[in-house]
Amino acid sequence: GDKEASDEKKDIIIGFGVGTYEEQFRNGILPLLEEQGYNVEIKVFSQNMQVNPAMAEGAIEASVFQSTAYMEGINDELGIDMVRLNYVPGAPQSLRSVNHEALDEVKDGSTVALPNDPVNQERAVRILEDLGWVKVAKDAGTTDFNINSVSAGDYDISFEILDPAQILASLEDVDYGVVNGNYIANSGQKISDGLAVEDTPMEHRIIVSVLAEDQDTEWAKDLKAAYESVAFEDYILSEGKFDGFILPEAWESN
Amino acid sequence: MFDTSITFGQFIQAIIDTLYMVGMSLLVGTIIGLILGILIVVTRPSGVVEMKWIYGILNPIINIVRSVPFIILLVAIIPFTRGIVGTSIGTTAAIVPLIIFISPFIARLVENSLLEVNPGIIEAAEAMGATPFQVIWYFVLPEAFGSLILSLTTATISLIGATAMAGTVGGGGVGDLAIVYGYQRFDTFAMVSTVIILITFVQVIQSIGNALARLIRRN
Amino acid sequence: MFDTSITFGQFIQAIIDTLYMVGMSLLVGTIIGLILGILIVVTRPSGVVEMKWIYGILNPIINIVRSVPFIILLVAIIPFTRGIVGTSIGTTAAIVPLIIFISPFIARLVENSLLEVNPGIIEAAEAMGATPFQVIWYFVLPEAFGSLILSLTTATISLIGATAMAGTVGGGGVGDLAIVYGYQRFDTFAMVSTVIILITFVQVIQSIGNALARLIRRN
Amino acid sequence: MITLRDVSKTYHRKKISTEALKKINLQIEKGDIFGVIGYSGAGKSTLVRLVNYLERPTSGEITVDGKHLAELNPHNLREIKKEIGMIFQQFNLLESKTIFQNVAMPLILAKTNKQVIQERVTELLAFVGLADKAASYPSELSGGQKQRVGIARALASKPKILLCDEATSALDPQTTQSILDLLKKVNEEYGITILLITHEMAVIQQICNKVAVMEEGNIIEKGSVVSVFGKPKHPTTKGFVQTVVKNELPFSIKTKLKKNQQQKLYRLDMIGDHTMESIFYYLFHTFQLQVTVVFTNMTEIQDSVLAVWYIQVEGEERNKQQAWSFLVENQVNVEEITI
Amino acid sequence: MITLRDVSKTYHRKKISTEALKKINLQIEKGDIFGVIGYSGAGKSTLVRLVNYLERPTSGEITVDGKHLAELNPHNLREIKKEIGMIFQQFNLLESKTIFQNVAMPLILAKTNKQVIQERVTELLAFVGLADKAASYPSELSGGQKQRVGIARALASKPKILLCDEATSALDPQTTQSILDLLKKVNEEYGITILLITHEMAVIQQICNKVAVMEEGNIIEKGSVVSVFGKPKHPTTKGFVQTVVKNELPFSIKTKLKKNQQQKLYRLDMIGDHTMESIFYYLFHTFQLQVTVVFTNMTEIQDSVLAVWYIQVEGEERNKQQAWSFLVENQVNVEEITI
Ligand SMILES: Nc1ncnc2c1ncn2[C@@H]1O[C@H](COP(=O)(O)OP(=O)(O)OP(=O)(O)O)[C@@H](O)[C@H]1O
Ligand SMILES: Nc1ncnc2c1ncn2[C@@H]1O[C@H](COP(=O)(O)OP(=O)(O)OP(=O)(O)O)[C@@H](O)[C@H]1O
Ligand SMILES: [Mg+2]
Ligand SMILES: [Mg+2]
Repeated sequence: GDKEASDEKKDIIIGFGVGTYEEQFRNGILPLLEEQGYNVEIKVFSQNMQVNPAMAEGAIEASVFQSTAYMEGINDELGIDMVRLNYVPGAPQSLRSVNHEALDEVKDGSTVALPNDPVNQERAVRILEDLGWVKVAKDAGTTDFNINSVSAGDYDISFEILDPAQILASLEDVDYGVVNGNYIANSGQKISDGLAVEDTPMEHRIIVSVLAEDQDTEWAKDLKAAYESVAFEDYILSEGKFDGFILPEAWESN
Repeated sequence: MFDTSITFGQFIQAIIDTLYMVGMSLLVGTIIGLILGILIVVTRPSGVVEMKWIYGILNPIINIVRSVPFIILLVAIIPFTRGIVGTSIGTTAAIVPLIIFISPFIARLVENSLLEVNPGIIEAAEAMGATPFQVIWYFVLPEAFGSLILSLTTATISLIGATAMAGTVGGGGVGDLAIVYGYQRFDTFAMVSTVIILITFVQVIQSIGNALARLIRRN
Repeated sequence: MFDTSITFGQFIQAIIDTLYMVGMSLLVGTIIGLILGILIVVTRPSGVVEMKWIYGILNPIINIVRSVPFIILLVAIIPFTRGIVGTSIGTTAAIVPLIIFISPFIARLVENSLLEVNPGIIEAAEAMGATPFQVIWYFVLPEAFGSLILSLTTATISLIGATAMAGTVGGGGVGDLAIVYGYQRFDTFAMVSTVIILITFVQVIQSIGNALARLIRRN
Repeated sequence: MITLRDVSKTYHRKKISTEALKKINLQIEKGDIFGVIGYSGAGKSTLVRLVNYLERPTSGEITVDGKHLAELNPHNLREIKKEIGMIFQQFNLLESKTIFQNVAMPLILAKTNKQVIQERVTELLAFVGLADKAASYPSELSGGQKQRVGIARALASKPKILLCDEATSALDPQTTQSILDLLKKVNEEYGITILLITHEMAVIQQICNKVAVMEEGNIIEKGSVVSVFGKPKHPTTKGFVQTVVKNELPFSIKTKLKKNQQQKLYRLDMIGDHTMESIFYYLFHTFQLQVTVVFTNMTEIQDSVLAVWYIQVEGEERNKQQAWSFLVENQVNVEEITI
Repeated sequence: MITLRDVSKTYHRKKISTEALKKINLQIEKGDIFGVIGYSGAGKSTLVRLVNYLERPTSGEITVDGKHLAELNPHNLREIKKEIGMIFQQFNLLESKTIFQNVAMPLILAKTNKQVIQERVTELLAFVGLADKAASYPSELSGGQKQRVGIARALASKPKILLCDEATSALDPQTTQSILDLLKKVNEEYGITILLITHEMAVIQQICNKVAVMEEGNIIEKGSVVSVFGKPKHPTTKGFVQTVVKNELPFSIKTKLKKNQQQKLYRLDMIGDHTMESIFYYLFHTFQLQVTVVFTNMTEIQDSVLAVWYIQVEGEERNKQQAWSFLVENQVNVEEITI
């Protein structure tokens, strides 16, 4: 991008994956940006996989769907330089069950449903690792996290690898399942009702990412400001469906 | 290039899963598809046993099922799947939506093949006092056989494509391996090798289909 | 029930996107599919202009393209898509993989329809000194027209199914709305309403196809 | 056996409507070999197709074996159809089955025992001269061979009624003869009733006992073959009869006679045994007339012979008058002809 | 115009092989109307299909208009085919096109101007009596009507050569007559060469100048129509000739004669003008014989008349001998017949 030109830029395209982030943006951020005269186009990708390539070819200016860890993995993978602009309110994963009341009902041979994409799968496995149910190999990656790097811990768990959206619907058919927070939010349940809730490490929190070269443009600053504004915080806190979301630390200074 | 995280065992399992899913859903789907296809050909206005209400029900049902994107279908019928195979996930559970996906598709291809049969043949059958079942069984199906085989070949290959989505419900299979490893994890070796396996499947099925059809058409 | 997060504008946009994607890819896909289908019928052993090498190349290419799961195809041809439409995302970019997906499928259906044409008709054409092009254009295609229309109907409906995947590359459309809202967000209203729109599409297309085919077959 | 009462059939498509049959009345008795003849497009095929209800009449009533077809339920209709063999004008063979299987089809439908099928089909194929083609497919047969397969198939289930739509149109005269002999044989041995559509008067001449002549959807003449052939009334019928009973002066003879028109020309027509007698002997000897035979023809129809003589006569006028009276007394029709 | 030299054609499928043609030699001159007749399955259709290379010969050489078909490239082969009209035994009409469009097809292929197509097709349809069916589809036509469409289509592009495979087999005698007249007219007016396959000897009798008789893939007899009809040599040919020249005693007469076998039976054969003379007058008056005509027939072939007489004679033996000598001198063939 041409720096001079992007300073003046008022038309921006922002890419989203599936999740609640697009909804947060549409209701909480978009009005703020429009007030400032921005003309924002929202592009939703049903496959998260496709967002970064789109950024790489300049089809979108910013994205809200990924974690820092995933972004860094992709930077290597695609040979681009994306950076984190700010954190957004993110939904932690939770370990849930409809067949069991408690975690201690786990035993050898229990089935646990995991998401099939590498980033969510890794996060899910980390929850199990924290519980001691499994062990994870040292060299397990992030963007190419692989179920083969998981071995038995306290229990010999068998996994069902499913589409993330499927897991909630399939809980009846497994002992436990790790469900992404956005699905819980959309289904009207509470994240905190999970048997175990992810303590999302910073590297797995959802961020707004832009190309490094755009980091200091006027529109990027305005975007960041909108996410850290009181108006947005009020909106998030007023919506019941965002209960249990991990909130950006930047708000603490609001 | 050979830097992959898929194990040989996973490959073999995927091939077995694909064969199992395709085989079972093709078997059941062909039966249902044939029956549906025959029914809509036979009961249509000016068909062998014109029955407007059957045609009037089946025709839109086939369309409705065909309208639903496969992934939505997968979810929508979870209770049904669970009722039939006891679970909504895994290879066996994937077969149920696959059958529901492929049956109306086969029905349409069958319909098209059967409609191409020379009406004179059907007349000859009726003149012999053949029952509607006999008309179909002894006259229409054999005459349409070459075309039916090619239709089934086409359907089988579409089915292999659909099994790739079976991973959504933990069905596994080669297509799922291609998506989960090749696509989501940028594992080029996994991508290429799974696609080669798929191509081999398709090529073998198509060759068998062509050879059978040629044998039957004798041209 | 009516608690949905989709706006009316999104619905309209999705319908427009679907029509655009299906329309364009059907148009181009039909042309390519017809040409491919005709070529493999004409050049096959004992075809009108037997040319083993063309058949020997096209036949496996069609199979190879058909073997690749649509989602993999989408990714695999990104450089190609970008070369053609300048971008790999968005509705227009989704059309390229849709064409590549539907063309070989149509080719197979066309092949099947054309093979059903009475060989006597082709003989009559050859006896008149018709060129291979004329044999196809004036004799084979008109005779197969009823069947071709039904085949295209089937292909169009499969195409609508495939556009649901177009969301992967930000293509939008009704199917994508169904997946993003209905499937990913459990938005029942979105799911049901989008599926109803899809059913309407399919029903309309099928009715048109059936009516045309019936008109042509006159039975 | 078969009765048609006021049967009409009209085909509609868009604004075009074709009246293929117009109030047809027809009665075919058990054991008849009933011939229907007419120009191309007269409605003959439509007529047979109505008899086994492949086509429904627009109006009128069809009875087969005492049953009103319109009143039968599908099951009973099928039962009747099983008793009716049909030979199609376009053959309608199954391309995907061998000749053997094609002929076996009616037996397979009737769930006949395999052994019996084998025997019956082999016998029929031998009958129609296609024993060596049993394993061939229809696309490998000549036109006439396909037609013979159709004939064998129609006979396979020993039907009570046989409908033949141009059953020998693709066959050479010898093969036609053998097929007609076969039809006559099944008619005599099993009492099969045959409704036979043809455009060849020779076929009717050889095996039919009754005949109907159709024109533009109407039956313009019907009756026993001998009477229709002997005394055709309608011009169309005369045209058909002439194709076998060549009782008109050939063109070349006419031209010659025209050049030399002094002498009167007489036409003598007689049926049956008269031809055996030496009537000319009487003309010469008894009436002292010198007779020149310009043209003559005799045609055998159903065990009797139609004869026609075109003669020129020289002699005394009185003798001629006596001769004519003598001939008329002997059932010979005498007519003076101008060319 | 058309030459076949040592042409053979064998069909193979698995282990079955059918020798449809065995070393055929044939020469058809420009302007000929060449008839080919033979039993069903004799190889007639195979023969015509080779002439326009719809089928390739297994061995042998085919020349059309001086060009070896085997040596032509596809383009030149098509050019030749454009000059050859073909009427198919199975019609091969386009089901998806109207009758008008079917007939127009060869003209459309030749990129003829629309106006000309309209005129030519209308004229042809009127010729074959289907003017009112122009907008109909083949499935709405009777068998004979379809055949006439095939004929009109073959004539549409005014070909130099016309191949007719059983072109009138589905037609009634009157329609056949009008088609044959049409063929004769195009033959005479435009000098079209016609190769005509048929199983009806009457068709050959009416328009052909030359004829070949086929049996089991061989040509067993060929020559001018008058010579082959007048003096058929091969038994098969005799069989065919008898279908039009009814010179054999009818069955019913034979039976009667058998019962009463005292008298001798003689057969008299003569060609042409003899029939005009009053030979019987001589038998009666000069030789004092009493003659009974048992059966007689005259047939017109290509402007001459063949006559046959079966007679019984009473009179003195010496007179008979004299009479026979007189007849033989006058080119009448006399033969004693035993039944
Ligand atoms: N399905 C149809 N639709 C419209 N008209 C038809 C249909 N079938 C027959 N006809 C018309 O009805 C008339 C009688 O046809 P039919 O087939 O009975 O004639 P046919 O006497 O058998 O003639 P042929 O000797 O040529 O076979 C013809 O004019 C024909 O064009
Ligand atoms: N495609 C084929 N494959 C095998 N045998 C064939 C094929 N076509 C024809 N024959 C055989 O070749 C022989 C000659 O066939 P052809 O069609 O030339 O006979 P035809 O003289 O035209 O007879 P018809 O008068 O019955 O039409 C027949 O015995 C036939 O069965
Ligand atoms: Mg008819
Ligand atoms: Mg033939």
